[in-house]
Amino acid sequence: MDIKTILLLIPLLPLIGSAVAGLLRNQIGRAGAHWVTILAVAGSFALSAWVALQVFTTDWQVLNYTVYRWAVLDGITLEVGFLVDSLTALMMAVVTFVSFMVHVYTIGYMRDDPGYQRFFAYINLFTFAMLMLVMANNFLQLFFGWEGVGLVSYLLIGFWFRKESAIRANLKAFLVNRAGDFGLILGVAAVLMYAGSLDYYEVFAAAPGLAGETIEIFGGVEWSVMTFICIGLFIGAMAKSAQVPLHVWLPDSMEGPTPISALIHAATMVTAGIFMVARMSPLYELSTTALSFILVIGAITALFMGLVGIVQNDIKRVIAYSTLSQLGYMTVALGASAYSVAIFHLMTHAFFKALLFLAAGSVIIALHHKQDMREMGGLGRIMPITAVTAWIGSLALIGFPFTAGFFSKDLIIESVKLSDLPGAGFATFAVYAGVVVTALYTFRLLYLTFHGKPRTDEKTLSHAQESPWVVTLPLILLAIPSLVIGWMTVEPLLFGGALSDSIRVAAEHDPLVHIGEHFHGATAFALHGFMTPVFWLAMTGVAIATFIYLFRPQLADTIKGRVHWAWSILDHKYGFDELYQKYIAGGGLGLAGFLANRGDRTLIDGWLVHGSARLVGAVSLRLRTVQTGFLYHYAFAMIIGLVTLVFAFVILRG
Amino acid sequence: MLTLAHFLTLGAVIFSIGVAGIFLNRKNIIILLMSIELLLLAVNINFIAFSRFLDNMDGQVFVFFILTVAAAEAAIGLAILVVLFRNRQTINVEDIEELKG
Amino acid sequence: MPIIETIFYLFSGVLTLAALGVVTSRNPVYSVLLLVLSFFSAACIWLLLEAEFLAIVLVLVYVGAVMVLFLFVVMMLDVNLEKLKAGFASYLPVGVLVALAMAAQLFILIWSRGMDTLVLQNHPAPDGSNTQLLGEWLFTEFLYPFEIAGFILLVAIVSAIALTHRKRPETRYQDPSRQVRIQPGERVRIIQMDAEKEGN
Amino acid sequence: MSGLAELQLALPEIFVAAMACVVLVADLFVTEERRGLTHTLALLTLLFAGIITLRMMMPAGESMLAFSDTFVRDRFGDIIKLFAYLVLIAVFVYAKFFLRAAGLFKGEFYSLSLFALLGVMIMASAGSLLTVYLGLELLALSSYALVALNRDSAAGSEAGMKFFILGSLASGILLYGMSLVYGATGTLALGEISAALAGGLGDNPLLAFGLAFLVVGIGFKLGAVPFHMWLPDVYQGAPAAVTLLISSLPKLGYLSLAIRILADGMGGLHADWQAMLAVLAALSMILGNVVAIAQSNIKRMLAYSTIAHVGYLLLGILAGTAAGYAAATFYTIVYTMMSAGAFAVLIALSGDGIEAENLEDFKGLSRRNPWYALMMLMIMFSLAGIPVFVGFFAKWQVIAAAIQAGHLGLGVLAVVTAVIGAFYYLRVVKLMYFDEPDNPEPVIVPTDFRAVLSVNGLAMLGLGIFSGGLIGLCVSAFA
Amino acid sequence: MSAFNWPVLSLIVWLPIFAGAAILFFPAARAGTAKTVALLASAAALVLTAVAIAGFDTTTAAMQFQERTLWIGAFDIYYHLGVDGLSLPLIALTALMTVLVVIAGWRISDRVNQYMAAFLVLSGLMSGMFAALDAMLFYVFFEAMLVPMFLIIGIWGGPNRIMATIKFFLFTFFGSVFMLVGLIWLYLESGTFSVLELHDFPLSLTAQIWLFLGFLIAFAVKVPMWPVHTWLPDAHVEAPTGGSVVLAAVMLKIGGYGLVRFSLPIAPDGAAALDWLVIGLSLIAIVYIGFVALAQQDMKKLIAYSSISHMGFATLGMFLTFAIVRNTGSIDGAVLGITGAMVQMISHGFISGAMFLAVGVLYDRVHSREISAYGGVANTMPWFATFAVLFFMANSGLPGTSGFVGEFMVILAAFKADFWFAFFAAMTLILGASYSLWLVKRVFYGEVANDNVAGLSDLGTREWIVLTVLALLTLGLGLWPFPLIEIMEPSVANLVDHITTTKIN
Repeated sequence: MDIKTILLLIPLLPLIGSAVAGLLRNQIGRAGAHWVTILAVAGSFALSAWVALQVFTTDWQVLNYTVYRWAVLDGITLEVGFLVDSLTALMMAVVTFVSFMVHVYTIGYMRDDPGYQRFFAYINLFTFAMLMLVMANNFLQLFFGWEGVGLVSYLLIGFWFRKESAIRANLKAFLVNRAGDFGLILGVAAVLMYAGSLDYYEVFAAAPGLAGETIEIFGGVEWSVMTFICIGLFIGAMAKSAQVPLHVWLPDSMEGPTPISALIHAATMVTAGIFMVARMSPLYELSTTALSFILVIGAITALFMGLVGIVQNDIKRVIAYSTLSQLGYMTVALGASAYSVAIFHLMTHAFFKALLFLAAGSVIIALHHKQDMREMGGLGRIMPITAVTAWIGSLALIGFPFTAGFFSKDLIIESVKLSDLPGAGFATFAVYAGVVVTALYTFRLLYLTFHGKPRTDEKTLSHAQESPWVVTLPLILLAIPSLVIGWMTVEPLLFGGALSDSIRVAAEHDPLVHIGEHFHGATAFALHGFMTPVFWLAMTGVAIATFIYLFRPQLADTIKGRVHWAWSILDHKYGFDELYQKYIAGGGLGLAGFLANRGDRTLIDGWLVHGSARLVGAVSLRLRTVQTGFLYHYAFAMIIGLVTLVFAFVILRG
Repeated sequence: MLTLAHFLTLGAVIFSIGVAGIFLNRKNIIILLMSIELLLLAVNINFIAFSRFLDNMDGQVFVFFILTVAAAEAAIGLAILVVLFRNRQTINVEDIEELKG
Repeated sequence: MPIIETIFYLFSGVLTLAALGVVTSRNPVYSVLLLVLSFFSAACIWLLLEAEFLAIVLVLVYVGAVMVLFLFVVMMLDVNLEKLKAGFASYLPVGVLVALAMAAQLFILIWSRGMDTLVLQNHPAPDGSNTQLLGEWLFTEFLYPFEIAGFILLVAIVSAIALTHRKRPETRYQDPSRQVRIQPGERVRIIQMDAEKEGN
Repeated sequence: MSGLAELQLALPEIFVAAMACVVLVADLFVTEERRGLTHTLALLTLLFAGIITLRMMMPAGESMLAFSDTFVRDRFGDIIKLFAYLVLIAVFVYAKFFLRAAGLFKGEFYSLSLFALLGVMIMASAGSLLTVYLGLELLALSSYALVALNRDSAAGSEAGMKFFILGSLASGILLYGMSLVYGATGTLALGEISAALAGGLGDNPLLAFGLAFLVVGIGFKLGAVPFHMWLPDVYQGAPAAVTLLISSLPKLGYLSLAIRILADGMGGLHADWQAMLAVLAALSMILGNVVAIAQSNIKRMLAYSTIAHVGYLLLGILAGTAAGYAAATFYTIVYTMMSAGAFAVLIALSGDGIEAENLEDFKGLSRRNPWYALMMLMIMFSLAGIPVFVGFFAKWQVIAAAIQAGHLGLGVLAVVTAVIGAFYYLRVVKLMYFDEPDNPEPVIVPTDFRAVLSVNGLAMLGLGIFSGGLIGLCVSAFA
Repeated sequence: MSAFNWPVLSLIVWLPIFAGAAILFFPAARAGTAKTVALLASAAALVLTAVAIAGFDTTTAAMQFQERTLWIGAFDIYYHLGVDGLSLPLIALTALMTVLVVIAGWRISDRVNQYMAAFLVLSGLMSGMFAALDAMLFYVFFEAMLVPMFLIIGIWGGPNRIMATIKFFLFTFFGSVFMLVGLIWLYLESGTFSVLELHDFPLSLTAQIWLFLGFLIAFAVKVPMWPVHTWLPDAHVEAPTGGSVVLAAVMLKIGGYGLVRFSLPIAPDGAAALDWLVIGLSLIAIVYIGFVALAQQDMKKLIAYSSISHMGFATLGMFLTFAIVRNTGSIDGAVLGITGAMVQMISHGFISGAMFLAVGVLYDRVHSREISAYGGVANTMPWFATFAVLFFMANSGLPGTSGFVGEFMVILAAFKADFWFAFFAAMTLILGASYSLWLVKRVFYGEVANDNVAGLSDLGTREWIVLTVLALLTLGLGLWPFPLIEIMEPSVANLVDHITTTKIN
């Protein structure tokens, strides 16, 4: 099998699987559905893994080729093609692996759901779309995958479409993402206009030449084209990767089944934005304005979304907010031109966040789809595997040395410190503060769920038990990388230049160069990690959490009472939802109603169209009364006509 | 001395009277019929005057035909009048306004 | 030639007044008679214009036939004269104005365009009488119209009959078609009746 | 030219005249129930007249004068005559059904109609003002009588009276105009008049005046605003069969009247009468279309639609070009067919005596008789000027003529009023197709009626799709 | 230069018309036969178009399969047919939609023969309109098709059908008469009605501007563009399903086709002078109408408004050329815009047709078009819901469906013309998704709303066939528009060259 067939199979297998499971769902039955889809995704994982192996171990020539021509016109070739370099290979591996895990996990999680086959069809389809996204070699296909994953996310959030909250959430998710795509497509349009092509490499080649170009948008104000393009694209990324202020959809997306939260809304789809920016590094490097914009946005997200996580009670929402915050970290890294670090964190985060979600899911199964942490507690004894894996995930999340999270997060902080862009100061503060916050909510979650006295009602508790192997196996398989993947890959990936063929950083502000000078191997770095302020900050967070939630549970409420204002701000998530609901959605509908009734029905249709018709009718009725029926009127009219004719055309003409 | 204008004027006057008779009279249809006779008379005067001044016989021939037609017209007009009267018991112009609008 | 002018002015004056009378008189009978008068005066004026034949025809045919027809109809329809008090349109002033306007236009035409320069003077009498001339013209030059005129009269007859002629049950009339199609049997009908008894 | 040859030229007229008399006399000898004879005789007359005219049809561009220029034979005249026969055949067939039902099945109808036809023919080939006038009167007098034919109908006699008074007034005005023209040119022959005009008489005020009076007369006969007021009342008052007749046949005559006087005679004063006709046309298109909307009586509605159509055909005449006259001719021919067809369906609806004259009577016709509904549909769309139906080709030709004559404004007005007008034609279709019938019993008419109506209706489509032929014919009339 | 020596186009045009006429004469009892005949005839026409496409030479912009015979000699009007890359796809669309509509109309019970006949005649007339190369012939088809549509809405329509259909008729008739005046004027100037000759006929700028306006009224009403669009929602709401489908899928395209076949090439300088007008109206259509659609409570009305909004993209794409030249000084992107517009029209044909069929599926069962009458349909009609979601997603321009292709191209081209064009055009991403998916949410998702919905039965065979065909086309065109674009590209490029060279003499 030559390489191109393999690459083609990687996305196609899930597509076929999804088609089979979806269209023949009644024929193949439940078992058939999960076998087909799991084999498909397993196959594509195996192949991706093999490809990744090739890419990272052999001297791989970047593969950039056309699969088929989508359209050729006007001197532009729009095509579907693959670009396979280290970044792609990495993403492919991560995506297919997590997806594979989730597939297996789903068998248990969705065991008695009527939409079983549909669910597998969806997640298989998602894998296809995500792969198309990461393997794209041009903006058209990027956009295709981009919206494709959006579609599946829409379908999956609304998977339980009887739940009003679910279908509100999925509509919200899709629309917010569309708001992002609005920016994205303008960016793409700008790319085409100035670079004359949508092919990545051609655009990258053309990019330096565009550095000087400016575009005038408002009268007089000149924008640098690169800044425009980069910010446009980044707006798309903001929606996908849930950056403030386009983050509002992600917490609500937890209405979907937990495997989805793990796969789409933690591990893969939401990181598409990060991936895209990294992929576009040659462009972003040309616009410091865009970079510092990204930096600030990321910082805000990282810190403030983490804070919200502290006050959440729904176990999945806590993780969701932590995801937001972690995505913020990645974005910050991007802003600091540490693209590879962002990707690195993306990868580690994919593992431990998926792990956390699946663990949460396992808990939820045990409690028969209860998600409120206030009704949990003390589950550690009942479901040890889940608890342990959850602990591992949490440690990775707070960046405990040697865990996967430690390396990525620590390096992000290091890079931000080195950044000299406007807003870097704030960013640095944010990422440091973020560490405390992360530790705080993570351990709050752990304690409330697995430790302390059980607050669950007897009945549920009596049924609660460890989940079946299909659930726990993925937990274990994810726990392993959550622990070791960072330690294993940090050196080759970041300092070995493994990503150098896909990520270009202008040497003058590449943080890794400086960091690299003090980097002496993963182990040393990790050991040094115990001395860094980051570690102690994390520990502070852990300590506070331990004190409050383990020893003085009631203290939480008293604190809540004390600083109620702060608490309610967080509880309202800074009022974003209310704002959008009231002004954007409400305003939009109000405007729609106004235009439809006043503008269309009353003014145009009522007055202009029907009005003129009525006018003619009225005139007609008026005119017919001239026909009085009296002979002498008729004669009189004739004579008047005669006289006027004579006067007008004879007398006047002389 | 008499000029063509004199005769034409006479024709014009009679014509105007005839026309006025048609649209001023509100009562008796017979009067309308007579007004029409006046119109034709006026026309005849014109033709004859012209034919005399142009020294051209055509005008008089035309008048001859007009007289013929006028007679026929009168006959038919009166016939219709009779029918109308039979149906309506009136020849009052004001009463003849069933058809209108 | 003052005499001619006197004649002209006299008769045209009469004609005008009579015409006015025709349209204004309250009684249709008067109107008819006034119309007759106006025809007379018109005829006289035509004589001035050497249209002798037409003048005679006007009097004989018109006054003799058409006007009598009018009179006949007026009499036949026993119209209630009270109801027919000649009223005038409510817009009388306007109407008169319009009529005058038309007249005025005609006067402008007639008097401002040099038609008052064509003076009526007597010219060598044409060979043959006016009647003879007219006759020749009618049956040579104007044969075709003449025939048409015939049809017009025919139409007048047909329609006058079609409109007014009714078969009254009480009046007896012949139906040629039925006479033609009569069967012998229909001529005599033998009926059976028993002889009358004596005495009663 | 020898007398016999002249007579030969007038053969169609002579034949029709003679046959009219024959019909008149023959009718005396048939009884009520055998009256079909008269009908057949009349139809045969038209048939043979048609054959004769076809046999001696004048080639394009040629014309012959006869009877010392009072009579002219040319292609235009022949075409008018041919279609006059055609229309009258249809009229007779349609009318018979109605007359029988209404108890008006009299011989007079046929003889008077034939005399009217004769009048049309005389106008169609009139060579002098005199013949124009006589033809006009022949037609007019017959129509007066026909309108009042139903002696027991108050409406009929009222209509007749109005028609008569106003008609006579109009011919009085026309005559006055003729007298002025005669005074100016000293001749009655149209040819000589135009020659005189060409000879630089153009600025004689008498002519201008005379022209105005003539235009008024023509305008009245055609029914152009503001000389239209007789039309709705007469259409409504007359028996349907007569309305059918006077709404179709005479239009051909009045077209000839206009063409003969304005084109043949007063062509030299084109500029003047163009302006006058423009005004009449505009007013007619507007008033006709607008007022028709308010009508609930279909005869009245069609009357107003007639007025509107007169406006359109005036567009063709006022252009004053060969193309324009051809367009007007085409329009008139087509219009007579459409009008005849429309009234035919109306007649079909009015069974035994009760005359259907309200729009409501068309309700659900498509259920009662899909075929007639389809015919009426085609006629209505044709009247509205929707393409592929022949009415459209008539409209766009006259509009083209008007635009070519520099009256772009009139062209636009024409199309806009056409849109307004489309509304009331659509309303008929709506009644027939979208509404349910009040009385569901089927509409039954004799076979000959059905046949002719079908031909008539399909002609709307056929003449539309193959309009080239008829257009070519009309164009050749003015070659 | 026809690829065949037999009149393929005439067959495509007249076969359905004659079949329809024949069906009219079937006795009402033989409704079954009528349907079969109708199906066969429309299928035959579809096959013929397929043959034509197969024989179509995609390398040239010249007219192909031309047929030319004298029609009205007196005005040298010809019966002149021919197709190029612009018209052929639309003819194919027409033929296809007719087949689907005939199938979808199988369940009609009232006056079946007339129903089928009306649709066959209509499709023939529309194909003829697309194929006509003589302006008068074009106009005749253009107007004549109002008649069957008028009847379709009026006879088989909803409760308020009469007002709707008369409004539709008068509105479109009103628009087109101005075009007629324009054509007549052109004829008097140039002495020909041949479209191709008119393309090269030089005109003064003023003349072009007036002509352009005249044509614009006609086509703007058909498209329809704001503010002459209000006939469309009424017509759609009242029309029977088949009527709505044809109306949305084909009839609206006539306006767009007219713009590229007449307005642009005949009056290019006029178009250049007034492109701001069309672009402005298009943007209003995209944004304003998008909002209006959001407020609709009636499914068909909503789809109707979305049609207007999507046709806004078509008109926008067509008129970007001049702005692009002004802005960038080169014509790069012009072809992109116009091609995008044409693709958008085809795709909108599939999608809107499908959506109306979908509404029809519901209407047949519940007899209500009110959104509020439904809810949770996905519970009882899962397969139908799947189709519906696909089509509404396509309607909101999801990549991978045909809905995306046109919009994408037009937005890219619009950006070259002016940032703000692209900005407002791109708002459809949000608006389109909003009204489409909000409808999906309210109708298909949620708990089963009422007994009607609870009693729904999933798709029947005929519905399956129809929706599947459209789904495949929507996806196919979305994933691989190459063949369609290949057909269009030469003609579009030719058009762009033509309109960017002045005609002022």
